[in-house]
Amino acid sequence: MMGHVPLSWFLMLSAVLFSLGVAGFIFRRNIITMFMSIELILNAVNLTFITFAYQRQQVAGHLLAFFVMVVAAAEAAVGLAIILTVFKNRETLNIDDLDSMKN
Amino acid sequence: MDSFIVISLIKIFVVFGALMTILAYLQWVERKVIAHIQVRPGPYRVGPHGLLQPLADVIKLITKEDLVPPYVNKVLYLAAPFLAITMALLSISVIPFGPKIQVAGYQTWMQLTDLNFGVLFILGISSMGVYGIALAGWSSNNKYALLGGLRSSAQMISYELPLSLAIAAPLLISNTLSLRKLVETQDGWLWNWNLFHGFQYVSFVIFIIAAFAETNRVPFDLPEAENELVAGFHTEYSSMKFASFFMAEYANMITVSCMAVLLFLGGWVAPWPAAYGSGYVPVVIFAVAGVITIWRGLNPRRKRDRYTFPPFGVVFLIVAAVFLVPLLQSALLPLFWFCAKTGAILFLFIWIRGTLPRFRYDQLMGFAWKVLFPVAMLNLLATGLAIAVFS
Amino acid sequence: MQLWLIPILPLAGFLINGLFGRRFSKGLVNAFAIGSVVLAFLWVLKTLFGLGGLTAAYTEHYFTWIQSGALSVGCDFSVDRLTAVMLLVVTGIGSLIHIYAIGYMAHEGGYYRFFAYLNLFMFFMLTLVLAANYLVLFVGWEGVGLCSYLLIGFYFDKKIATDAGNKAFIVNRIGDFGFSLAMFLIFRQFGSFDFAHVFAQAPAAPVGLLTLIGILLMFGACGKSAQIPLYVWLPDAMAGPTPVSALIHAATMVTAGVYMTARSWVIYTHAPIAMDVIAYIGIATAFVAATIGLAQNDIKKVFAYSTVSQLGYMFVGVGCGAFSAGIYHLMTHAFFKALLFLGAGAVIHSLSGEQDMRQMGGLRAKIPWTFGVMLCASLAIAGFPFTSGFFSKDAILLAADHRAPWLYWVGVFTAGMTAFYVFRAFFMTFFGKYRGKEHPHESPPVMLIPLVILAGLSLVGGYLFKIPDFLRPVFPAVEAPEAFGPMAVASAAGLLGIALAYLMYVYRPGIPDSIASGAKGLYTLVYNKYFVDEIYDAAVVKPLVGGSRVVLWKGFDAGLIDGTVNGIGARAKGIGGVLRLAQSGNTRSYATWIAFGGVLVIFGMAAMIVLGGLR
Amino acid sequence: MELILFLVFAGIAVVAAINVVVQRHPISSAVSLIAVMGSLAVLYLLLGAEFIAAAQVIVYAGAIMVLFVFVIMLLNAGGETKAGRSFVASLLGVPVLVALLALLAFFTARIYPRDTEVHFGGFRGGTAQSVGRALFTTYLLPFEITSILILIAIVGAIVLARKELE
Repeated sequence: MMGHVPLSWFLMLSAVLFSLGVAGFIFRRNIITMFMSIELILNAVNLTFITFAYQRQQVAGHLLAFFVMVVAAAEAAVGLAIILTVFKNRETLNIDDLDSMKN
Repeated sequence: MDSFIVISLIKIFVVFGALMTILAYLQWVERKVIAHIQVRPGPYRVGPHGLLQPLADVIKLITKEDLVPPYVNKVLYLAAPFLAITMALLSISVIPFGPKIQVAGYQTWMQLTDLNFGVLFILGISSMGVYGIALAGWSSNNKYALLGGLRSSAQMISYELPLSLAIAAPLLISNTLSLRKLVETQDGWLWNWNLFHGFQYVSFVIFIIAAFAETNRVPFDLPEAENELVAGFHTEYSSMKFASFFMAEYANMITVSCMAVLLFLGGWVAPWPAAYGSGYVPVVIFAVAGVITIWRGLNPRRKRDRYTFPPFGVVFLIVAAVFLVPLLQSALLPLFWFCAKTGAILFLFIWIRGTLPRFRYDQLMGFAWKVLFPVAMLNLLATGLAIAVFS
Repeated sequence: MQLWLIPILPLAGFLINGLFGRRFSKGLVNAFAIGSVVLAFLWVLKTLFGLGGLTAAYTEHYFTWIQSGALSVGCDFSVDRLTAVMLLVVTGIGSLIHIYAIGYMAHEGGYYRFFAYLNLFMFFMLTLVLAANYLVLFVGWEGVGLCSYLLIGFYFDKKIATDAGNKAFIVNRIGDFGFSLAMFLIFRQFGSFDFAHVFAQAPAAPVGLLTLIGILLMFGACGKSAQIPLYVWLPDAMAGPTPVSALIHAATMVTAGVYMTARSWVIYTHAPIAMDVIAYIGIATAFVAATIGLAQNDIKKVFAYSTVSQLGYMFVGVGCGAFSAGIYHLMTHAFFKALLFLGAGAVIHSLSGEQDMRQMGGLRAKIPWTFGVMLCASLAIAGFPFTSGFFSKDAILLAADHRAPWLYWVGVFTAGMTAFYVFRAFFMTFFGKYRGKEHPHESPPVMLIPLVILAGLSLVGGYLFKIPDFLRPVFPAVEAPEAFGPMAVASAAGLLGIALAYLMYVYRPGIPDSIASGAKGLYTLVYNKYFVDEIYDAAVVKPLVGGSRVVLWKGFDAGLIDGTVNGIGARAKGIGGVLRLAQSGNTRSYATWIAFGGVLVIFGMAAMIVLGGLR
Repeated sequence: MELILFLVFAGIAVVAAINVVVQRHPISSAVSLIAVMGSLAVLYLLLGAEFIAAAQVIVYAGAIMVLFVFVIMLLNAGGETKAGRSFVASLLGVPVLVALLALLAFFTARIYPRDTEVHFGGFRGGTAQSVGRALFTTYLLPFEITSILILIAIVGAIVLARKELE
């Protein structure tokens, strides 16, 4: 009945989400929030995969999205473990304090 | 298109109404059964045998002062109960109660809607349920609440794994994710049910155990164990918010038991085909129930029974009569069988609650990962192997 | 006929003396050294008589020395009449000088080393003469250069000697440079080095190329035979012992250039321009060397310049096409110049090392034999009628007259000058009062005998051995009529020179000083050898050394190479320094950089799409 | 109908995403991230990706975000402090983002003219059955590799997060 949704709107949405994720990663100082912005970026990417899967009528896009999810899960697990240990040793979650790797 | 909306709305009202009353009276049934297990009468002051007790509770909870502690993270504190109850109720929408029926000229399924990935939908919703509890625990800014929240969410996540593996096993047999088709594959005799297919009773047992853990029921209800964590994650909650957590718990219980019935016990299908008289079973049961209550009413053990039992007896007999009407039979019979099976499993929940002691937390988690998960995995492998070999 | 035995004998002498000489007594060293050379001389006589008329070249091939692709060079020796003459001169004069050297070197240190070097020299000279192709000739050519360096620098403790040795070797090498270029051209053009093969194809080759080859060969000869541009090393070579000067810098080595030019007469006859070049260089060298010789006070320097001048004469002979006349003068010159040097050696020996003529005088009574011998030599070189010098010099002057009259008159004038400075030296040494402090004593017989023989040869040698007739089959005939007029004029010039010398140094000893003081500028110019050494030093050595230090070493090596290497290192450090700043340790900065990189990549793609129309 | 659905959930997604970035306290950004994921799940359904939508809800929203909420609850570190500055980030950050958005817009605009209409039943391929078949046939190797990856991740997480044995 109503007008159908043009594909590019999905892409624009994922572009917005992507840049929001990047912004989050750059401007936020709390490690967990930065980590979450990465998840946001990955979600944006997934959306693009699914959109193009729809455009090409192939299931490959879905599989890629699936694998992205799996990898994101693994990454989250290890990342959060690292954040735990960081917090245990440094008592802080502010990324700017953790710059001992400087030259 | 508009008829679809109207029908859906009607169905929603019917299901919602039925569900809310069942929730309330399930609470009553539970208190009654546990009472009788513990050889005490249970609630019988408010209305005959405490039948109006749920009503009283609801009124109590609604009218209680709805205080919000100042040190609480307001937004999440209020969102948590809402999240819990919505997730619990959402999964009911997918569960089929009966086959296609003809009502006033419109054909419709005794089911709100059917998704061809219904099982996944329910799994998803149940995994979202965790947030209600976790956020409740955290946002109430109370050590006990936090610990309770953490523990219960950890428990739910851990048991979600064996639950989904246990569900996967029968799916392999019936080879569909849509709940309606699931039931259709278990049509016919008793042994067509998934429970008796191959050795699915193992996955049935795993499913039930995981279901207990998922809904934080007795052996696994450590988080709100009174003696340890005061009231667990809903310590800081009062009145309606507290009520919603309870409703969420019971709704989850109903969902899980419906899932058990659909996956293993053949949903609304009668144990033996109607041709062999499965249609008369409900009539017989209600007739017998009616006679017993009337006889009980005539020579009462307690003097007030004389006034209360006979009306119940009459009601039972009327119901038996209704089941005899062929027109309604096509709708009522499947509904009866579905409710009977779900009732049986619910009774199992309540029965277990009344008898088993509580797990300690590390035992609980150890059991999940060291026992239940491996067994569920093996069971899934075995089922897959069996299907590959025999089919 | 075992031609190879001729060079191998001196080589054996060299090896024995060289390796075991230290432990031999003087007598034993003499036995090996002189024995090997004399045996070689006897073997030469035997082979020449054995070969008979020798109208055609007799070649012997021993082994293929170089075989690489188109180039195949055999170690071959060949003998024809020209080689015969050279063999006789080299081995004959060589033996005499070896004998003389016994006496002369008796009191010097390194006795066995001297004779070993002399034998090595004889081996290389004989190889050069016997060579049947340019490459083996070049081996000999280099070998003699080496031995001249070793022998000049014999008194290695004196700096003058070693410097002179270096100078000689380097100047020779410059000459050899031209020689090698010529050889390359020959190979490129004719595809082989063998004389027979090259001279057979030479007439067909383009004249321009032949001229170029001729000039380059001439350049090599100038280096070796001390002609105009490259003669500077010969006067300094006198720093070596006198027998060396006699053998190498008078009789044999310096004549190698003339022999090589004569040997390649086919190339020159087909390249007239090259012939003229040789003639002009020859006459110029003769004239210039003679003028310098006038004003020298060191007796050996006088004879050194006279050698350069006489070589100039030989080249004039070759340049005018009279190859046989050139070789004829070569032989006679070998006789009297060796004698002159050995005589001077005897004089120096008797004065125990004194070489400055102003410290001599009146030795006529004290060393009468040397006086007699020196008289014969001086007469021969001055071209006194019927002496050997007279016949050979006239042959050349006749050819020069036939070629170009002015050439003849310059030649005659130079002949006059030659006579004058030889007799000037003669009179200053033997006439007047003795001005030195030493007690002159006569040389021992072992030195006098070779002198006497050489004196005999220089008087009658020219008449005895008629080289032009002997070499008729080898060279093209020269139709120079036996005109009496020019000969008379030449000999008259010679006598005039002698008379003048007698007048100025015996009759009126004051005249030379007055002339010297009169023409002050000219005298100093001539005395200082026209400052040629200084000019060369300034023009060539200084810029070369300075240039290589400033440009090559400082500029190129240090500046460019080290510069780039260190530069790159510094640049890398610089860039590293800059990049280091990016490692701020701040994760958010890194993230920004990553995002920035991403944006660039996407922008690149977008640009590509917009510009390239990529889908 | 799809238009309304898209607009509603896209709106929720964007607002929640902004909330994730803006919020001070990580727990609120976590919850808003869950909202983003939920709305994305619906959009996946719109695009016919049933299995992925379910997976998104179960795996992403249901498991990963729970981990996040867990860690936030455990650390209980409170809101973000203003301390510390990254010179490059603040200076280069904004222009980079603007450029990024512009470029992405350019690309999506390029696709806009050749747009396909998205309607509900447009793509049937996204069912669990077809994804499963593809996963276990053509994409078997990646599937096995990801399983190993997850194993490694589990071991890593345990090793990192366990208490040091005194």
